[in-house]
Amino acid sequence: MAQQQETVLTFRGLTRRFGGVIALNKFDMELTNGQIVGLIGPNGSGKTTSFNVLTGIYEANGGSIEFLGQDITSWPAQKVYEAGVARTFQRSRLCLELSIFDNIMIGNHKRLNHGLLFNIFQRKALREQIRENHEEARKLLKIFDPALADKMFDPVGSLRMIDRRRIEICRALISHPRLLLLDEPSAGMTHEETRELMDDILEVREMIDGLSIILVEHEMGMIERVTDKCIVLNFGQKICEGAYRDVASDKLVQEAYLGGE
Amino acid sequence: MDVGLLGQFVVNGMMLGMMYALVAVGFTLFFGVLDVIKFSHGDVLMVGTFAGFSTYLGMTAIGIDNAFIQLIGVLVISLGSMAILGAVIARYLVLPLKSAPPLNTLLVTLMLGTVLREAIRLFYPDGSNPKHFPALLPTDSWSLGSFTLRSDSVILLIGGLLVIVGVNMLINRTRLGLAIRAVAQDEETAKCMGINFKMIVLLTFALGSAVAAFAGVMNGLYYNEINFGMGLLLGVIGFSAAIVGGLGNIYGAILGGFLFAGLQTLGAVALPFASAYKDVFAFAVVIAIIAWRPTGLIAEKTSERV
Amino acid sequence: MTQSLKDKLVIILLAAVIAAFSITFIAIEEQVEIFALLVFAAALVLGGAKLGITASIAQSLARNERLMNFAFIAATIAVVFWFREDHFPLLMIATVLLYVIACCGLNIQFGFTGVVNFAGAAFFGVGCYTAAVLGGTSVPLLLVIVLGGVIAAIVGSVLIIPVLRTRGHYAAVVTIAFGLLFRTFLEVNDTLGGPQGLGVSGMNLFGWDFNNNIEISENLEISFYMNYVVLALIMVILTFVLMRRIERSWIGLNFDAVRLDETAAACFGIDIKRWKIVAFTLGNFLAGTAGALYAMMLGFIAPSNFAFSDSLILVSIVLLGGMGSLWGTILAAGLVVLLPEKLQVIQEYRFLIYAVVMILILLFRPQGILPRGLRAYIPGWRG
Amino acid sequence: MNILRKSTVSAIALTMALTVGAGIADAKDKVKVAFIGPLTGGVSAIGVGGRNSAELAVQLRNADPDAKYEYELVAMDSECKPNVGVQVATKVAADRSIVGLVGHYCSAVAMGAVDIYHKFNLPMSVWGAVLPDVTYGNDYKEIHRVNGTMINQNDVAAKFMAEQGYKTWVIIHDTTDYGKGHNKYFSEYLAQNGGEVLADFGVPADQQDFTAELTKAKQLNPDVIYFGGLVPLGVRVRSQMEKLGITAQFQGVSGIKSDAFIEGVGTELSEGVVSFLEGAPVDKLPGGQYFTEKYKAAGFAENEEAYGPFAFAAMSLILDGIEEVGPNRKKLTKYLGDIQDHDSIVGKISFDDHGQNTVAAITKYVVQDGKWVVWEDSEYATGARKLAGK
Repeated sequence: MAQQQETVLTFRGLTRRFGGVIALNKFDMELTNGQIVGLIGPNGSGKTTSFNVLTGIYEANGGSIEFLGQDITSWPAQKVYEAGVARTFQRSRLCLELSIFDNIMIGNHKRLNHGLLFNIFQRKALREQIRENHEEARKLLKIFDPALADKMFDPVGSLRMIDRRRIEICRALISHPRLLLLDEPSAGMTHEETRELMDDILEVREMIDGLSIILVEHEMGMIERVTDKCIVLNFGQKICEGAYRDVASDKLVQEAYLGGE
Repeated sequence: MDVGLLGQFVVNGMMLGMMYALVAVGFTLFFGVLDVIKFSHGDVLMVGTFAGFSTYLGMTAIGIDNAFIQLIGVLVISLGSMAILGAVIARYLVLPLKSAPPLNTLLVTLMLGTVLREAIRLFYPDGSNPKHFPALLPTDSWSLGSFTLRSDSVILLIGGLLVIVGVNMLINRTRLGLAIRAVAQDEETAKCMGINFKMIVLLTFALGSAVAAFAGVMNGLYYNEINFGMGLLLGVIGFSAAIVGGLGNIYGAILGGFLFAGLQTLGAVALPFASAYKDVFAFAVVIAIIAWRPTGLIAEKTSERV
Repeated sequence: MTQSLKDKLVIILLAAVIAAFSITFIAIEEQVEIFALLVFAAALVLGGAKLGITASIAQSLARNERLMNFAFIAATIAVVFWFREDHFPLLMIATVLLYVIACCGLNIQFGFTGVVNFAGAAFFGVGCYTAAVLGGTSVPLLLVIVLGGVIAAIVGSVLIIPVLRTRGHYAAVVTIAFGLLFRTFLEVNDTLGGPQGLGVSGMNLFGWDFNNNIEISENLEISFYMNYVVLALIMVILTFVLMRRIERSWIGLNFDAVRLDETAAACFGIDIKRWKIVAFTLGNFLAGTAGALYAMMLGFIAPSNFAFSDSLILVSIVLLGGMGSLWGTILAAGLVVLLPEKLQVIQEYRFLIYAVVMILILLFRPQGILPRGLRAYIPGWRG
Repeated sequence: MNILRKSTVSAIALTMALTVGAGIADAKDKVKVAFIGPLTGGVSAIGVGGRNSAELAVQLRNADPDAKYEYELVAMDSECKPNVGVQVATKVAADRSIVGLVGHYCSAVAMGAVDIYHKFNLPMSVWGAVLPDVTYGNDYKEIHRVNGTMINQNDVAAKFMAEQGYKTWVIIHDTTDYGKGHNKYFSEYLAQNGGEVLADFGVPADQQDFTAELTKAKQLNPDVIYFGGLVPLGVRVRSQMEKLGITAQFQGVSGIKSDAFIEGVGTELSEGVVSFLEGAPVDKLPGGQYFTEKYKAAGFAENEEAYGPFAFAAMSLILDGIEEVGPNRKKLTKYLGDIQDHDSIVGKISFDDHGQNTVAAITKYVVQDGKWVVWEDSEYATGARKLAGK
């Protein structure tokens, strides 16, 4: 790709403690435009914590986060999303009682008009907006599974695990974010399903200009296949960084995994 | 204000706080194992008191008039029957609603409270009028200036303290307590470890209800008066106390109970407005405390997984 | 017969059955008849559900929402017209309608947004007291109704900070404490009539006195409560339109997202605080407006009307109907307001029976009588 | 079960009444009369007692072969809540087949309901509410009251207690209209009689613990603790006085003049408690003894309580009126308006221009050996026993 190597995200010495436990210890990281970075490490090594600190769910105890040239350290979750960061969750956090369309529209928040007067009195314009967004959500969903696109008003609770994952990813992608955080998208799915899902994500990436992805994953086949770069965390500390091949052969990493599991 | 008077207020407040704390402990236990609020708790207390009262009448009728034996009988029957009632409520009203929204459990138990209250009012002989609960404890009193201390108050305070300490030991030192804590921590894991989840829930409800019955008998012995409506306000205050202290934490419940009693006493005697405003004052402070510490004074440990 | 014609017939028939049922239920007084009617209705509903008739009716309704709305309004008007000369049934109907409005307010709060409110009666009461205080002044009474809502919302703003900071049971205690505080304060403080209460002047619209019977002819004199029923019905329709529009818009979606998962909602830019404030304020506003008209209709209010138990009645209506379900709210309001009244024949036993009935319904139908369906942004449109 | 049993009892009673009636004259016209009171909730004991007493009046009248009509009682529960009260008042008033009503123990409910009776021209008599405004706050000719107001009661009470030589008072009252009204009128009359109120404490009607208020009261060391409220609260206050070693005289109001009070505090603590109740002492009037006997014989599960006789008297008065002028609301209103020196079990009834019974005598009671005794007949009056602090 002929894009310039613009830096999208930088962590500098990012630290987060829970009581006496240091979940994230002086974590440095850099991510450039369009890059896919794999974040790996044993359970409890700080992968999800780094997502939570980045998206404003937890506050950082030290260090800084820079996103597209802005210092977003300690921004509230809403502002981080507005800036262009979208994510999925380790345990699916869809609203099971709501329809597929509703769930995807939750992710589309920043592109919808939330004015009280608009919503209550300008019904015609609102309907227009609903139709437009419905069409867009449909298109997006079609990439993942054409069958799902015809079930837009079915409750999410009635769907299989893989479909729920797909919808969660659609929810994150609908707002055209610059950075997508995927927290163990393969959890609870078969190899085949995982492969399929990842292909779909890569396809979508082509459509969204300069989308970077951080992927937390245990499934090493997936990491190897899609990432440009890998970062290994252990006890909240970065122990290794580089291409998957190099990382996988690193002594420290092997120890961490053997020791950790 | 002279020291004797101050002492009197302190003793009164402690007595009141002890009763609130005992009720709050029940709320906190139920919340711990099942994340539910059982609002009929205050009315279970009332039924327990009436059970104790009936026991007393029965024992008097068959000629047992030794106060000590009567007291033991009252306590055994009252605590025992309420433990059973508590388990039955858990089994048939609370557990079936486990997957329903928490508000449902709250409302169902509130309605159950109404049923218990109305049942006593209608079916207990002359139940709509207050009853004279006998003084089964020695009533010697010591006076020092404006300070009067009665031996029954002292015994009740110690008794209440022992029950709270006992419950605390039970939760922290025994196998049953370990199981209760395990269930409170994580139901799924507890099940995997071979803990009979349902049995633990039933036992916890039995325990909490028995503590409430004790508070009820204590209430009767202290005020010498019981009535069908006595549980309603005690329930609400006990619930507020458990919340202010921090749900799921026995020390929080105790703190909340004594705090509420302290606020009421303070509102009635020490503040520059009419004493009738004391509840307005107490509840306003409760709201302020919750605004300040949204998960209670002794904060719940949040372990939400994101 | 075409599908659409069949649908239309089904709806009209259903509305007619509901109207007939309501009239019978309101009119009968005998203990045996009341129980027989309730058992009959329950059997009908359960039997219908077993045979799949209920589901097919529901589909017919969903396909023709506009017709359904008009049919139900027509059914209500039919019931009201039936009782045109009877004061008591009209009073009860108006009471049900006003409770529906207040419960719609609660529905916005915890049905949609998950902000629990156990002080519904207190906010309803603020509306009542507004009407009592402003009723005698030169403020137009229609404006007083709106002001009742506004002042309820303003009073509610005192609670916003604790409500925003807390969740679940902690938020419940905030509102319970406020409800108790509100009532005690009114009793202790004599400025607003104290425990003896206050008289409230009746509604008067451009010289039309609501408290006079309407004499149509020699032998037809319509009850003065008809005035209140009509105004309350208009208010219910307005509330309904508002609720529907909220539900079927991005606002409704935001509310749901806040209720179902605050963390996820925050991660997608939804301003939790803003929507909780909007929901809490709007809900209290609705409760306040309902209270203002209620006070004018009853002509007298006292603090004991706004006790904790009255707040619980409002909460139980919302739960019984099904959280967030508008038609459910109407049905449940009818049941909860009329049933204890109908049980007057068993006098001192009625609350016992009432509580048992409530427990049974909640045990066997925890999702409510008419659970809320999925959001259909545009009726009949599925993309 | 109990419901069934109860309805069977009343059904049998009704059948008996019917057969007795039918034996004399065939098919009397049916006339409906109504009763409203609090049948559920905290003060339901008094409400149910009143309901039973009114029912007794109807039963006795139906058993009377000379009665021109056959009466049916419609009883309603007001829950002691004004909004529910207005509802049931509308129900009763709008039902044209109901000719007269005996209603209301709770003053706030009565205040809300009187407008409706006036609007629908329903003649009624209050049987228990004591707030003066119920009759004096309006000019409605439909509204009457057989019992006295709290004004009369406190007038007598203040004079009497001052005469006993008491000087200082602490007042504890509930914050309902009942308690607050008593506080107001008693304080007024006490000032006229030279007594001094050291402090007054308002408490919610469902409060359990009074030790804070009482400890403060103890410090002030009054001669008398005046209690303005109903039985449940009164029992608690009296019991807790003992806990704190307060030896002051306990003075109550009509709301505690009930056997339930004595039962609640026990014989020992109730000894010497004084209270004041409107009306001549029931058991001293010939009619009163008749009432007590009949009430026992009717086999009601609950006691008639302090205001039962008033409910009975009010209902009897309304039935007398219907017998005299026929089942017509307007005529009955006029009949009631003219009532002077009408015999009843609570003494002679005479209504003033506001429908208030003017000769409502106040009787002073004191508890002696676990029984309410009219003061003049007690050992306290003779000096054989002494009130506290005397």
